[in-house]
Amino acid sequence: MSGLSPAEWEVLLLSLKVSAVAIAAALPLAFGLAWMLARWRFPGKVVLDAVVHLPLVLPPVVTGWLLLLTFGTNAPMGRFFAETIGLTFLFRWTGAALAAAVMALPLMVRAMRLSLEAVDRRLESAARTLGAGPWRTFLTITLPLALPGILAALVLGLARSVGEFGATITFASNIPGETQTLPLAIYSALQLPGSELQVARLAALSVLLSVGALVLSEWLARRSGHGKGRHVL
Amino acid sequence: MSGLSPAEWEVLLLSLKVSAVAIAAALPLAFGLAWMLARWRFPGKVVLDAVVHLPLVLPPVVTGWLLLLTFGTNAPMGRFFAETIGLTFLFRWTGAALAAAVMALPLMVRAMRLSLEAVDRRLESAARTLGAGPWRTFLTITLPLALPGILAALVLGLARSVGEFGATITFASNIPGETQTLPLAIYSALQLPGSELQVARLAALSVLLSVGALVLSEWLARRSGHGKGRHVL
Amino acid sequence: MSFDIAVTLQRGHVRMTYEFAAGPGLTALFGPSGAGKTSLLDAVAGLVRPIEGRIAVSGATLFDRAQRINLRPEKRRCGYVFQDLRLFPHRCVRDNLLFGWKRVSPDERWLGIDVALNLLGIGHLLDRMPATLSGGEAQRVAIGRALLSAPRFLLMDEPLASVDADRREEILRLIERIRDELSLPILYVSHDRAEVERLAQQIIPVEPAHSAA
Amino acid sequence: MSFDIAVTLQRGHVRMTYEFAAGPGLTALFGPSGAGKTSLLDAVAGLVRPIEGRIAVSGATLFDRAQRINLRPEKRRCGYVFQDLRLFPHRCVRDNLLFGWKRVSPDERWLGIDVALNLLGIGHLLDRMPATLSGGEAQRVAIGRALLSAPRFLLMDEPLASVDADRREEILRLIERIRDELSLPILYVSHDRAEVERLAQQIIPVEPAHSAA
Amino acid sequence: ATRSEDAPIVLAAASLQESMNAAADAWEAKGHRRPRISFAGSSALARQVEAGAPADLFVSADEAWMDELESKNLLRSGTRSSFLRNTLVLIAPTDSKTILAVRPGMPLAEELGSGRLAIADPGGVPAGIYAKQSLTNLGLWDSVRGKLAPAENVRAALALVSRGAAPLGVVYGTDAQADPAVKVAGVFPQTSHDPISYPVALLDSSRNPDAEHFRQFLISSEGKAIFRRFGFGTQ
Ligand SMILES: Nc1ncnc2c1ncn2[C@@H]1O[C@H](COP(=O)(O)OP(=O)(O)OP(=O)(O)O)[C@@H](O)[C@H]1O
Ligand SMILES: Nc1ncnc2c1ncn2[C@@H]1O[C@H](COP(=O)(O)OP(=O)(O)OP(=O)(O)O)[C@@H](O)[C@H]1O
Ligand SMILES: [Mg+2]
Ligand SMILES: [Mg+2]
Repeated sequence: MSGLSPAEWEVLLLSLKVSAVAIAAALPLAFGLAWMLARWRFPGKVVLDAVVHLPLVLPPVVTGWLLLLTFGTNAPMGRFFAETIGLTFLFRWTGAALAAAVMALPLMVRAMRLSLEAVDRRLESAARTLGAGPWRTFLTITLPLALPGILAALVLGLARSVGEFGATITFASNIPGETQTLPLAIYSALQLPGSELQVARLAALSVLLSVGALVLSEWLARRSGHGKGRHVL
Repeated sequence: MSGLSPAEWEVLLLSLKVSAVAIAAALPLAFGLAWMLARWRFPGKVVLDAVVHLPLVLPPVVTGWLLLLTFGTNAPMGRFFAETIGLTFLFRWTGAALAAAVMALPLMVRAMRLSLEAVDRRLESAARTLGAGPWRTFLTITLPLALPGILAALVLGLARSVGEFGATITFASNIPGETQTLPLAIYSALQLPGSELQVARLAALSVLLSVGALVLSEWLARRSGHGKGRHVL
Repeated sequence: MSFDIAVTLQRGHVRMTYEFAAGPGLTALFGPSGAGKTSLLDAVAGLVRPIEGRIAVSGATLFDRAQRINLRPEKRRCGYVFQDLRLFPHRCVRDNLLFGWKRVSPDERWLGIDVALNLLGIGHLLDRMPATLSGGEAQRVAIGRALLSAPRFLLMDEPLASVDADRREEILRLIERIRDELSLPILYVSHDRAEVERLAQQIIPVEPAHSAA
Repeated sequence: MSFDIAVTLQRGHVRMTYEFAAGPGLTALFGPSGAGKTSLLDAVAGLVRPIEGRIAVSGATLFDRAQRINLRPEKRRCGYVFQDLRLFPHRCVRDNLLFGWKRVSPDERWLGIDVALNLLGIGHLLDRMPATLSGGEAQRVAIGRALLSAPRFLLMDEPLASVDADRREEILRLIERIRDELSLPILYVSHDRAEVERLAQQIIPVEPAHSAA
Repeated sequence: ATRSEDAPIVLAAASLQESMNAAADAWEAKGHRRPRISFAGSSALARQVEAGAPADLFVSADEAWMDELESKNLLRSGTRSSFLRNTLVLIAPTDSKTILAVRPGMPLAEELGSGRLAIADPGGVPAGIYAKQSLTNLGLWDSVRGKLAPAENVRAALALVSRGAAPLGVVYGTDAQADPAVKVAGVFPQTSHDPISYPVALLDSSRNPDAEHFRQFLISSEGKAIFRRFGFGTQ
């Protein structure tokens, strides 16, 4: 495989930007949701849980449509963002990032929830007796102990956002240089007969991008490696 | 919303069958992979990890196309299955199930791996000293302790398979009564102008299906509820 | 009074009532397994909320249901050596020891790190992770962590259960010094009669709990 | 010989060597914290693989590096009371107690369930989950679980550390009966001199480990 | 009723959904088994044929994929024919006042303002390729290439206009006719793009005798009349 063409570079960099922004934005929201689902008890918890799973269940095109209806130029949410912080989504890379974030959210919430539920609460109470307030305890005990789930959420979310197609093309359109991420470029190429090589090159780029994220996360996991030590058997 | 039309019933039941078979088939494979990734050390582990994530990273259409190249009538794998157990995938509901299983796999592997890595190995060694062989120990200790991850894998996998569109239409096509699952029916409806109501009905069916799975899994989780008990704070 | 306690706790179906006022020095809780000793320490530390009553230490009210006072655990400044240790598994021994230490101002500290490491014999373990410690080593780290947080009173739940005889003697002497020189109130649980008789100014019997109707 | 042991273990950077042959009855391991007592029990149970040497119990070779013998833990039939208990958190007390019991044929069992429940005083806990037990309750369940698995020898790592005096006396008597009437070999770790002197036919001193170069 | 498993399988471009279903209904009304029709993008369907899918009839939205299959000898020789024609139109929401004579120099970019022109993806989807060809020939491409909203397929482009997300769009005449929420604001001259034709062919692997009969029905005057109802031209 020879070097990348300028067009391929453009697609790759855009994909990187969209995924990075999507995951950065989704991470705190997903963590908050995971926390609520893992730690709180409230009426309608199952409803929240179901809503979080929605983008996974619905065909991506439908999610894209719902985004269009919610964040379109004339839609209330769309107008709200445009008027308050001047942020518009339709046909913009920000829209691609929004679509990617929404699609990645359910995966991220589940992974983090799983780890949060496994944290030994007795350790948190030990930290409290040692003078750490709830927030400090969260930062020094809960968060690091839930790290495996957070890393898994990062990898899953990044992989999912790198592969996101249906919601993006429906909501943000397929505009080269603005919203044409790797999957959209691949889709365009796939429409033409005899484009297998082009498709393969772009798909390889996607894979490289995600393998990078994967290796990084494994490295982070090992570095922070909870020192389980003393494994018997 | 009034009762379902016969065509809607057909789509719903087919979706149920496809998802159920897909998850039933993917579950043991996903568990095996999660086990290898959580417990074994071997060269090329990162490669396996990356391959497992592939269907998440690649646009679904590409995954469908790769399935077409692998399980097509003339492809080696396709011929193998056809000749040994008479199982063909192209244009058959089995193909839709295969596509759904492949797309759900990465999510399932991650969730189960996360829980497997959190299992306290010292408990396994205690079971061994009490006369339980490796297999028994696995069934009585490891598996139940990893249950939260297995349930999460079930929910994620089911939701993903219920929503699977791109790989299915590319690999198994859009044949009513055979491979037209809910997302494909939604796609067909979306092609028709003014079909919002029809789309909404079908989408609601998808959601109901997944909420069912969700509630079931929460109930199972609570019933087996590890009795963490003695929560302080 | 160093400990002024009159509370009722509920755990599962069991309800436990405690009522005593202890003078200065070390107060031992003595009673059969399952009587509710750990539960009481948890309540004094603020980890279990009593359903009724009042807890005061050195004249300061930590909990009073009638007055709706319930100090948060991190405000109570107790040094709690847990029966189940609860070392932080993701942090090395050094970080465990310094966890509370870092959170108090230097002039409040009353125990030097070097002294603690020496007396507890854990200086060589600083870089180890808790999962690699032997039972006695982990217990000594747990004691060190509690003492180094510069607490105003101590809650010790069988702190010497798996410490060997020589080390136990040294730690007992350290506890006596803390009791006498710093006059820190100490609530102490042990099943060892000799230990209790040697250390305690007062012994509070804890009666087995009865199932609530 | 009930225990015939000559092994070298490696743990982290520490290397430990043990060499002794113990006659019938109860053999106590006595030594400071971190000396390697638990490590030795782990090796006898088959949970830690020695880097060198041989382990035989009652004449049966469990491990012999030269002969490439290494019996799996589940074949060794030891009753191991772990220092850290290791109750199965997802199973109630009853299931914990019966875990080993169900895996031996009835004619091999030498302790009745009712007798065990009675002596250990845990009959009222059968439906509870381990996380809700007090320290001493959990320890007694761990002892019961090991004894009920009908082992051919016992490994007990500070089994009475948090058991109260009355119950301790009863359990000590039970151990003596097991030792004398069933003549089961027992390897016993305790920091309590009196306990050791009362129970042990032999006391094996375990020297502190030295760092390997 | 007959067992549907024995009915022929027809692969048809998604944009033919209403018309092809109507043709199948008519066929069934004549006492035949209704064929089973899979609607998807032409590229996906053609790739399925290449992979050996057990289909009988292929109706493509463009000639390129049919050429591809023909070059691989996957078509029954002598059964290929281009039987439908379509037009390319400029659409706007029904309540829009825009009417444009489509000709070189028309103020398309000005009409768009800050809005975007919805079209099918010109990178590969046939309707988008035709649109690009037309706009290029009319000398308008460069003025609008930065204002495009390329959609997944032509029906998605249609929907962008009918929901008001884009003020104008380029779709097939049949699409515009199907959606009451849009109106035709202009028609692209037939000379500005390659002929828009829909080829049909029997697949070489077809073993179902009904398939050839259905194909003949489609290209018969009776069959073509059905498609004309939906706005197609026939040849
Ligand atoms: N979640 C719970 N559900 C039911 N009972 C509980 C629960 N938590 C604690 N208990 C019971 O409360 C009682 C008091 O427990 P506690 O741990 O305070 O005892 P203790 O005096 O510290 O005993 P030990 O000396 O064995 O540590 C015990 O009988 C225990 O079984
Ligand atoms: N993974 C490890 N890495 C480094 N050192 C280890 C590891 N595991 C155990 N050790 C060391 O091995 C030595 C023996 O530990 P062991 O648990 O056998 O001691 P012990 O005699 O049972 O002590 P105690 O009476 O405190 O329980 C200790 O010094 C311990 O710190
Ligand atoms: Mg206790
Ligand atoms: Mg030990």
